[in-house]
Amino acid sequence: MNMHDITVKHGQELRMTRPDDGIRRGDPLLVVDNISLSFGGVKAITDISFDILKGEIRAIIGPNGAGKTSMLNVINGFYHPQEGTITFRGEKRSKMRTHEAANQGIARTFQNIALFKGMSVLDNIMTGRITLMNRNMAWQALWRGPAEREEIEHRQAVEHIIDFLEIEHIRKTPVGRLPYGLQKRVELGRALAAEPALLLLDEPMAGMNLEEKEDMSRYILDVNQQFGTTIALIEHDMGVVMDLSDRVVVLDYGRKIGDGTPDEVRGNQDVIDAYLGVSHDD
Amino acid sequence: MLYREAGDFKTTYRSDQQTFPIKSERWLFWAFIAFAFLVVPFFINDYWNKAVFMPLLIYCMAALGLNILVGYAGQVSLGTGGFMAVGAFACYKLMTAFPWMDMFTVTVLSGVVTAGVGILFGLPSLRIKGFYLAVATLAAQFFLVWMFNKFPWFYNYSASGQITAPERTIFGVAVTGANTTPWATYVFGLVLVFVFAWVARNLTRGRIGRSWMAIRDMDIAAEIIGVSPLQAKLSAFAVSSFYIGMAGSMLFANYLGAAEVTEAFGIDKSFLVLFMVIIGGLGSILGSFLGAAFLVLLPVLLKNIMVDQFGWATDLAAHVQIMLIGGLIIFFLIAEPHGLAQLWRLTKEKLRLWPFPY
Amino acid sequence: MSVELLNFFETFLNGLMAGVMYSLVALGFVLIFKASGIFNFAQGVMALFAALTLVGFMTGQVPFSHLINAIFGTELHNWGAGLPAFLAILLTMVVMVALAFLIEKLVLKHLVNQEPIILFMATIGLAYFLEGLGDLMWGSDVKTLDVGLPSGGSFWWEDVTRTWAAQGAEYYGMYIDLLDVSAALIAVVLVIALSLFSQYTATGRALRAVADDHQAALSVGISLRRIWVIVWSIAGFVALVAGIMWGSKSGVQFSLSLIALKALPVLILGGFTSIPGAIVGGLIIGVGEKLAEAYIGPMVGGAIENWFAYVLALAFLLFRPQGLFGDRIIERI
Amino acid sequence: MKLKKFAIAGAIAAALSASVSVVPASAELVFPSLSYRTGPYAPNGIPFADGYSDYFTLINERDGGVGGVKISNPECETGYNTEKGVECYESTKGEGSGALIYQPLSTGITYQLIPKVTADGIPLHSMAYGRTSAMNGKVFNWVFNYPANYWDGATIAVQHAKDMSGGDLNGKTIALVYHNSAYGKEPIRTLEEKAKSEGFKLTLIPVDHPGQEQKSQWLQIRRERPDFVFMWGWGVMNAVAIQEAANIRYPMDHFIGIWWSGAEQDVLPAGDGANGYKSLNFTYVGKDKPVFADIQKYVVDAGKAAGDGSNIGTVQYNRGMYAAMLAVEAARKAQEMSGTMDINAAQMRDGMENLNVDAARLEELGMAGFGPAVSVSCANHGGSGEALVQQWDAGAKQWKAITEFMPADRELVTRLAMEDSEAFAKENNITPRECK
Repeated sequence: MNMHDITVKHGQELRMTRPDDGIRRGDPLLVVDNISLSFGGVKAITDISFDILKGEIRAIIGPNGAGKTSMLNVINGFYHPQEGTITFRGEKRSKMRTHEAANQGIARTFQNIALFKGMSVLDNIMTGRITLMNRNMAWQALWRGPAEREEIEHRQAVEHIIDFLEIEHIRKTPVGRLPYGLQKRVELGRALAAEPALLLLDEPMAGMNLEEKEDMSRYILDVNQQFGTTIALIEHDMGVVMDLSDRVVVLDYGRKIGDGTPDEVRGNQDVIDAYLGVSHDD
Repeated sequence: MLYREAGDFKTTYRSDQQTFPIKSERWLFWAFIAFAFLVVPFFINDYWNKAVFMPLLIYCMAALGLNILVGYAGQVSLGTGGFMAVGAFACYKLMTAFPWMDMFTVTVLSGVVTAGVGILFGLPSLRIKGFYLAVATLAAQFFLVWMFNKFPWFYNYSASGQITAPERTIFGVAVTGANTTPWATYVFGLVLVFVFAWVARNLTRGRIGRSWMAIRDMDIAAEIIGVSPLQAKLSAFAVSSFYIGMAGSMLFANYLGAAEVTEAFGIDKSFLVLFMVIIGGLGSILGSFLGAAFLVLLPVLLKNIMVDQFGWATDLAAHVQIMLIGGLIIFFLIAEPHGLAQLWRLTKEKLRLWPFPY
Repeated sequence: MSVELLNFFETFLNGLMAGVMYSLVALGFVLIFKASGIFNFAQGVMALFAALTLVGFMTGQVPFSHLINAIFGTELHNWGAGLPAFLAILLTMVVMVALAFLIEKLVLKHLVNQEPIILFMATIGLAYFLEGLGDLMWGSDVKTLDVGLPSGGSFWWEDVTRTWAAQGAEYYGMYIDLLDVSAALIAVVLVIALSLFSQYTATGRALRAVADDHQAALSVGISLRRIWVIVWSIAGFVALVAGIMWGSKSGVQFSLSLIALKALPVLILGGFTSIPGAIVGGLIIGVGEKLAEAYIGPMVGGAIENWFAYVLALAFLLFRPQGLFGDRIIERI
Repeated sequence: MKLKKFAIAGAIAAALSASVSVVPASAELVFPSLSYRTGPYAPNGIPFADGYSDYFTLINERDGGVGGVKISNPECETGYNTEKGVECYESTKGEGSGALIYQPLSTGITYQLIPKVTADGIPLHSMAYGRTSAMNGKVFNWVFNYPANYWDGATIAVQHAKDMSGGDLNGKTIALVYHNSAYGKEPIRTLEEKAKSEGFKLTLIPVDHPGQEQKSQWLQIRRERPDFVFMWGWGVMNAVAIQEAANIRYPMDHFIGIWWSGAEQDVLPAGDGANGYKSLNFTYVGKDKPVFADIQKYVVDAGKAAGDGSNIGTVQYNRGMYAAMLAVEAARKAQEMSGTMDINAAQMRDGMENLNVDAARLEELGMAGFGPAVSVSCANHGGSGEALVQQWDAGAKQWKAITEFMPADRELVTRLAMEDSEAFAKENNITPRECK
C-alpha cells in the first residue's frame, strides 16, 4: 500500500490540550508534596516536594538510581507512595489504579520503549486516544455509523500528529520493524495522541545520535510552544536538559538536592558534587 | 495480474480503513461469499454438509472466538471445550423451555449465557498470566464438564444423560432435529458465521480491539496509557466466550443433534480449537478460518485419499494421517511461524510483485 | 488413635503417593521448560512412546510389523525372543536419545528464537507425530508391562498400623501400594541424580547456566543445540520412568499419554522452572485431591478429583502468580 | 502460481467428492463397519472390528454371500470420536445400493445417529450399548439393541450376587464403580429400584474420565468392604480398577463388571491379581466351535483375515462375530420375507424385527451356545435380555463361563424403558406406532 496516495484532510484544528480546567498558565498544575516511596524497606524516594507549573518544561535530573523513573511512576499512579500527597489540577489524589491517571490527562513515554510491537504505527498512536473514545461495544460491533464516525474523527487527529512528527511514510509499518529512533518518535506520538494536560517523558533522547536528538528536542519544544502542553522530562544529557527546560529538579539517592532554573541548578554545589561523584563511577 | 494497486487511490480515511483495501481482493472476497451463499446451497448434500461444511463453520466460529482471546487479547485459554458445553446446554435448556423461540435467538442467547460464564472464569486472568493462566483455564474445562454431567437439571432429568435437539424452524424451515435439509443447516450456520465474522472484524479494528492488542503486547504500558485491564481482559473473555458458546450451540443443535458432555466437549476440543488458532495465525480473522479449515478438512482429505483412493487399511491410514498432520504442523511453523494467515499475506506480497520479483 | 483419624492419615499417605506419580510426569516438563523455555506438550506422548518401545523390546516385537506386512504381505510379528528388562531399558534409552537428537535436528534447530507459543505449537505437532508413530511401530493393543517392580498392598504396613487403632475398634490396617513406594524411591533417586548431575558435571553446569541466562551462556561458548539434545534426552529418560510406573499399573496403552493432564496442575502449583516445585507441587496436589475426594466428594456426588486439582492450583496461583517455587515475575517499566 | 493453486483446489475437491461419487448400484449387501482401531479405546475396537469383518468374509467365501448376494463391508475409522462417526456415517450410507445396517459401537455416535437413521430409514443396531429404552420398538422404529441392554445387565448382576449369597441380598451392600459419564450412570436407576426390592444398600462410586487414578475410590471400598462391587467401566479405567481391586485384596469373585468391562485387555495388565474377576457377557468366549474351523479355513488360511489372527476367540472378537451373525441372519430373514435377494434398508429392518435366532439355528451355524436365543418383534427391539457370567482364569489367561445365559428382570427393565421412551416420544413429538 502506497501511503503517499493518501491525502490528509486538514478539516479540523488539532486540539492539544483538554478543555480548560481553570488553571491559568504559570499556576501549579501538579504539586508533589513530601513523597516517600520504598520497596520492602529499600527507600527509593525520600520526602520529595516540588511542583510543575502549567505550560512549562520541567526536567527531573540526577545520577543513575536517583529515583527519577520512580518519581514518574508515582506521578502517573503506577507506584503508590507510602507517604505524601500529590495534587493534580487542584485535586488531591487518593490511591488510584494506574489507568485512571491517563484518564485525568497524564500521558507518558518510557525509558525502554514500551510500544505495542504487534501493531502498526497508526494503531499504536490511535491507542493513545483510547481514553478519548467512548463508543460502546454494541456500536463497535455494528461499525457503520457512530463507531466509524468516531474512528475517522480520531484518525484525523492522529494524522495531524503523524504529520507533525513526520512519520507519514511508516504509518502502516508494524512498530517492531522500525529503528530505535523512530520508535521513540512513535512513542511520543502515542503520548501526544492522548492530548495530555501533563506529558511525562522518560529519557526521550536516550540512545539517540546527535541528529536524532536535535529532531527530538525540536519536537518537544514545538509541543510545548505550539500546543502549550506541560511537560516533565527525565534526561541524562545535561546539555539538552539545560537548553530545553524552564526549571529543573535534581534528585540524588531519592532525595531532592536542587530545584530551580537551569542556571541556578548549574551553580548548586550539591548538584555539582553529585554529578562529580557519578563521573567518578563512570 | 490480480493484486494490483496501481491506480487504487485512497482519498478518504474510510476507504483507507476498509477490510480489503485492494480492489481485486475485494472482488475475490465477494465472489467467494457469493459462491458460499448462492452456489453451495444448491449442490450441498448430506455428506458435504455433515462431514465438511457444518464442522468447518462451527470450528470457524469457535476459532474466531478463541482468536479474539488468545490472538488479540493475549490470554491463553484451554477452557474452550467447557465453554462450548455451556453454549450447548444453554441452547438445549432454551429450546426446551421456550419452544416458540427461533433458532437465531436461541443461538445468540446461548452465546450470551456463555459470555457470562466466560467473564466469571476470566477473573483469574487479572492476576495470572501466560501458561499459568492457560492451565488455570483448564479448571474451568474440567469443572464445567463435571457440572453438566452431575446435575440432571441441565439435561432435563433424562435417564440417558444425553441431550437431544428437538426440531426447531426458521421461517418454517427446520434447522435442527432429524428432518433438516442439508442446505438449511448450512445456510443457517453460514449466516451466523458471516455476520459474526464481520462483527469480530469490527470489534478488532476499533477502540476495543486496540485495547485488547495493547494488553497483549505490553500490559503495563497499556494500563499506563489508559487501558483498563479489567475491562479489556474481561471483555475479551466475554466476547470470546460468546462466540465459543454459539459454536457449542451449533455443534449440538445443528450438527450433532445429540450430545453427551464428557464425550462431545472434552479437553481435546479445547486443544483442537487452540491448535486451529495458532496454526491459522494469532490475531487474524482470516487465520481463524484458515486454521479451522486446515484441521477440519485435512483429516477428511487425507482419509479420503489414503482409504478411498489408495485402498489402505483404515487403521494404517489413521496412523499415517495423524503423523502427517503432526509433521505438517511442524513444517508450517518452520516455514512461517506466524501461521497460515501470514503465509497467505506473504504469498500476496509476492503475487503483487509478480512477475518481477526484484 | 481412632479409626477416623487413621483413615485420614491413610488418605493423606496415599495422596502423597499419588502425588509422587504426578511429580514423575511433571519433572519432564520442568526439565525442558527450565533449559529452553519450551512448554513440551509432547511429554505425555513421550512417556507412552518410551513405554511402548520398552515393551516392544521386552517382548521382542518387530517394529512397524503392521506396516511391513501390509506392504509386503509378510507375516512378521515377533523376533521370537524378548530381552531382559534392564537391557530393554538401556535400548529404549538409546531410542529416546536418538529421538531427542532428531527433534533438535528437524524441529528445534529451525525454530530458535521463536516465541514460546510457537515452540509450544511445534511440540503439539510433535505429539501428533509421536502418537501416530508409536501406534504404527508397536500397534495399539494393550500391552502388559512388568519390569519386576513389586505391587499390591503391603502386608507389613497393614500389620504395623493395625496395632495403632484404639482397642476394640474394627480396623484392617493402613493401605499402601508397593508400586507407589517403589515409585517414591525411584523419584527420590531420580531427583538426587539430577541434582548431582547438574552440580558436579560440566554438562550439568552448562545446563544450569543456560537455564539462568540464555544470552550469557551462549556468549561463554555453550552450545545451545548440544544442550537441547541433552535436555530432551533427559526428559526422554524421565518420560520412560513415568511410562514404566504408570504402565505397570494400567498396562501400556494410548491413555498413558493422558497422564500429562495430571501433571499440569502440579506444574502450575510448583512453578514451571523448579524441580523441587514439581515434587512439592505433586505432593500437595496428590494430598489435596485425595482429601477432597474423600471428604468433600460425598457431599457433591464425587469424582471431583480432576477439577479439584486445578482449582487447588488456581487458588495457590491467586496468591503466587508464578507458582510456589517459580521465578518471581518482576514487573517493571 | 495461480494455476498451481487452482490445481491444488481441484485436487482437494476431487478427493473430497470421491468418497461420495455414486457407484452404480450392484447387488451387494452393504454392512458398513464404523470401527475404532485408533485412539484410547483401540484395544477393544480392533478385535471387534476384526471379528465383524471376518464373519462377513466367511459368509462370502464359504457360502458365496447371503442368498447368493455378496456382503460388502466398507470400514470407516471413527476413533471412537462422535464427529468422525458422523463423517463415517455420511460417507458410507450411500455406498453401493445403500447401507443396510449400522453398528456404531460408541454411545456418543449411537445417540447422534438415532434421529439420523430414523430420518434416513436405515436400521441401527446398538448391540448391548447405546440407548436402553430403544428396546421399545414402538417409539424407536429403526433402532435395535438386542440381545440385552445395560438395565438387563444390572439386574443379571444383582441376580448373580443373590445366587452367590444364598438367595438373599437383605442387608448386603453393593458398590457401583462407574465411569462418570452418561454410559456409566446407566445402571444407577435400575440398581436403585433393585436395592429397594431386594433390600441391599447401594453405594455409588464415580470415577472421572479417563480413570487412570482410582486410589480414592478403592480406599473407600477397602474401608467400607461392600459385599459386592459392580463396575461400569471403559478403556483404561477397567484395567486400573482391576489392578487396584487386586491391590487392596478385594475378593475378586465378588467383583462383577458389565460386558464392556470384561475383555482380555482389561484383566491382563493386572496379571495374577485379576484371577477370579467376573464379568457379564452375552457371547461365548473361546474358539472351540465348528464355525472357527471354517474361519480358519476360509478366512485366515486364505489370507483374508482382517487382523493377524491372534485375537480370534477373544471376547471382543467373538462379540464382533456375533454382531455380524445377527446382521446376516436378519438379512436372510429379510430376503425370505420380501422374496427378493437384493434387499433394501426397509426390508432389512423388517428382517431384524422378525429375527429369531434360537438354539437350533445357532447349532446349524456351527455356533451352538454362542449367544442367547434372540427373538425380536415390532414392539420389542431388545431381544430376550439374557447374559451369562464369566470368570477370569489368570493361570490359563482365559475367560470361563460360570453360568448359563441368565434371564434379566425384564418386568422392571421394561417398565423403566417404557417410561423413558415415552418421555422421549413426547419431547420429540413422536406418536408411538401400533404393533400387531
